[in-house]
Amino acid sequence: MKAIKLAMVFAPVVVAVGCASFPDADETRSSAEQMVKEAFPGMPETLTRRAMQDPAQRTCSIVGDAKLSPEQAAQVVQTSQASFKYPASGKLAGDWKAGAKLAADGAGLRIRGGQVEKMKENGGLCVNCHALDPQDVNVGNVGPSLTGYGAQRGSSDAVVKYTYEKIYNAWAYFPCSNMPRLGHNGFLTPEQITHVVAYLVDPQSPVNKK
Amino acid sequence: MNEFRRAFLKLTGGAGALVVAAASGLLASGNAWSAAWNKEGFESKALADAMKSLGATNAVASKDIVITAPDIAENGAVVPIAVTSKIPKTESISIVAEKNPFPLAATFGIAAGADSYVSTRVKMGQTSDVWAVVKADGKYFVTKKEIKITVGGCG
Amino acid sequence: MSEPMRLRATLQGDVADVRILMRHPMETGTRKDAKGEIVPVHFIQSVTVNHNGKTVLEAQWSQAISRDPFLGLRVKGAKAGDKISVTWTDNKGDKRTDETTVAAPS
Amino acid sequence: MTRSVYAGLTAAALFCAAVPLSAQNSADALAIGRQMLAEDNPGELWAQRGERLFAEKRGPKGASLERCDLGLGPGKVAGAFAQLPRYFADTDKVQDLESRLMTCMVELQGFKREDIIRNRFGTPDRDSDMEALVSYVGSKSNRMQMDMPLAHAKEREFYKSGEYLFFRRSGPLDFSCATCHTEDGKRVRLQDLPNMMDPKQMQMVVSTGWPAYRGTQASVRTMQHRLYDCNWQMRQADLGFASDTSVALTSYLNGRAKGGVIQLPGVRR
Repeated sequence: MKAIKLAMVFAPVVVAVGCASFPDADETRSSAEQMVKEAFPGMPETLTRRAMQDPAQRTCSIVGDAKLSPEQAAQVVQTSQASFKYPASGKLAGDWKAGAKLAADGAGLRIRGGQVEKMKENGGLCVNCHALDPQDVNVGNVGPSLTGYGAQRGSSDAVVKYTYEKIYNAWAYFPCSNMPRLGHNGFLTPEQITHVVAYLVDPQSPVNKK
Repeated sequence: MNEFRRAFLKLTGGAGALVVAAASGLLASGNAWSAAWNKEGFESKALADAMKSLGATNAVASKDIVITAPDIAENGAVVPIAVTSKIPKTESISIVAEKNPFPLAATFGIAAGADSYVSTRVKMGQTSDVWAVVKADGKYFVTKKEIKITVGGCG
Repeated sequence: MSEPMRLRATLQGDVADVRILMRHPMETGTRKDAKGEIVPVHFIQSVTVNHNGKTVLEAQWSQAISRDPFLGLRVKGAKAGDKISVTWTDNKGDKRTDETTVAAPS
Repeated sequence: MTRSVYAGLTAAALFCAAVPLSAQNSADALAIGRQMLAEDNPGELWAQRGERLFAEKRGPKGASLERCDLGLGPGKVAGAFAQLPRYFADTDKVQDLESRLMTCMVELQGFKREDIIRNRFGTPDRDSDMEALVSYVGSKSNRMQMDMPLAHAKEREFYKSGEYLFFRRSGPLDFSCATCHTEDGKRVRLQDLPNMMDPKQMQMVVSTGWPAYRGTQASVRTMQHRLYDCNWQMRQADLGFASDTSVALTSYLNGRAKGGVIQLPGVRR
């Protein structure tokens, strides 16, 4: 039923195009990549290079209904696993209170008027996409709810290590998932990640309170 | 005497305060609505002072006042609030946002030619109770509604 | 010179539904401009609505009313073609009056 | 005295019929407010000003925009928005509404391109003529259907490039447009995210979406601003105003919104 409805709605586009052909994938890529190069006039290269893709981003840019092949997925997992870095202390679960703040805030690294905005304290802004503290209703749902994360999984070394690595580079476990590679991309430091880990697993954290 | 009024008078120490209400503020100056801006009220920093400036210190809770507004406002800079009074002889409607730096936001003097209904938009710095204060036939009535203010979007 | 108000007055039975949008910054006196200087408090203090020349509503506002303010009201005993005029006055003494006629329901 | 007033008011509140605070159901809790704002949209004030600016003789050349060709012929405003972006032979470019208005303001009125770009987004201290003009032109397609042309090869190139860019991931958050806009029922915090794979939702975004009065910014914003802002949230450098990237993305969105009934300006948080 849904498929039929979609087909009907799409039909006018197809008719309007008629026999005229669209550029193929290679032509489109080359045209669009040229557009990206010219998208930020007057901006220094130190900033525009953020728009340049690394190999994993390129693989994970799946247009339309195309699918990630098993080989591509394996490749992304492999390079992502090789990216892990751990804090000097070796301790992967830090202070949950610091983690709570990191999960709720973070407007850093944004660019306006050709420069990185005066550093608002950086954070993970986890609540934009995940439910965490059950008392907080102002949360997004792009990612799954993490309420009760530690209460369900415990806080064993294995859980802590997985959680740390998942935040550091999610693609090592879920290739091309929506989750940003927060550690790998330098968005959060290894120490900041340990605090977010604690916020998720610590039994005292509001995440694990009813 | 309804139960709201009884409860109210008990808590506020009886009808004595009505005298204060009648004596204070331009709204108590009979039916002709004076154009003088209620400086004292608009510069009040506390709910109680704002109420006092309206003469509404001894106001009675009423179900005949309806506040139409969202439970959650996505943007504190533009919070739509409409107030309908079903109380006969409504003379004025005031809107008071309790936790605003200056709680009294607006007073609408309703002349005979208008329905006792107003709609406007108010800035609210934080989640707060919003009070609608109605003066009708020389008496004061109130109701309130909590409006939650959220931080939205990508933060 | 201020932007004209946007006025709508539509008949519903014998009541005119009046909706008024005004262009005004409604500055609270706490905002800083691009140079970091405080923008002085600047807001509409009073709005008067007349129906065929007779005042039906008189509003007093604080700076807590939102930027580009809205006022909605209902005027009783109205007919198509009746005049609705609205005047606002702000704390700097600036004034603006605009007028519309009550429209029959479409 | 003060204390008794407080006590009295609080007591009154307790006795009042309780206000239901069903914060769990956020869509309902927000809905009344959204509807009340939409019914009386301050964006109408921008459209009104834009209409005046369009007809006024302005700029170093002292000309109005009444000879501006927005795609349907000089001075024809009605229906123009419904068929943008499109290819323009005089500039040999695919242009969206903002880009095309800028061409007219430069060519007909003699305004400087860099000044228009500097004033592209209004601030509380300074109105943007562009935002007013876009509001006016957009509103002159109201009740018509989106019908962006794909007849010219460049129009098809922009549409396909826009699709590619929509799915292209980059930056320190690994985001693309698709990250947030390809599933139903998603939100960033309490803000609904339209699923742009669903033509109905796409139609809503384009035909009743932008230009829109943004309550949080106390100004009308246009699609160029929406794209700039998303790009900023994604931690990218300032997206060029009327850049090919922004026009290509708009081509993809508007092309997919075909058939959407236009009602502009919109109103948004």
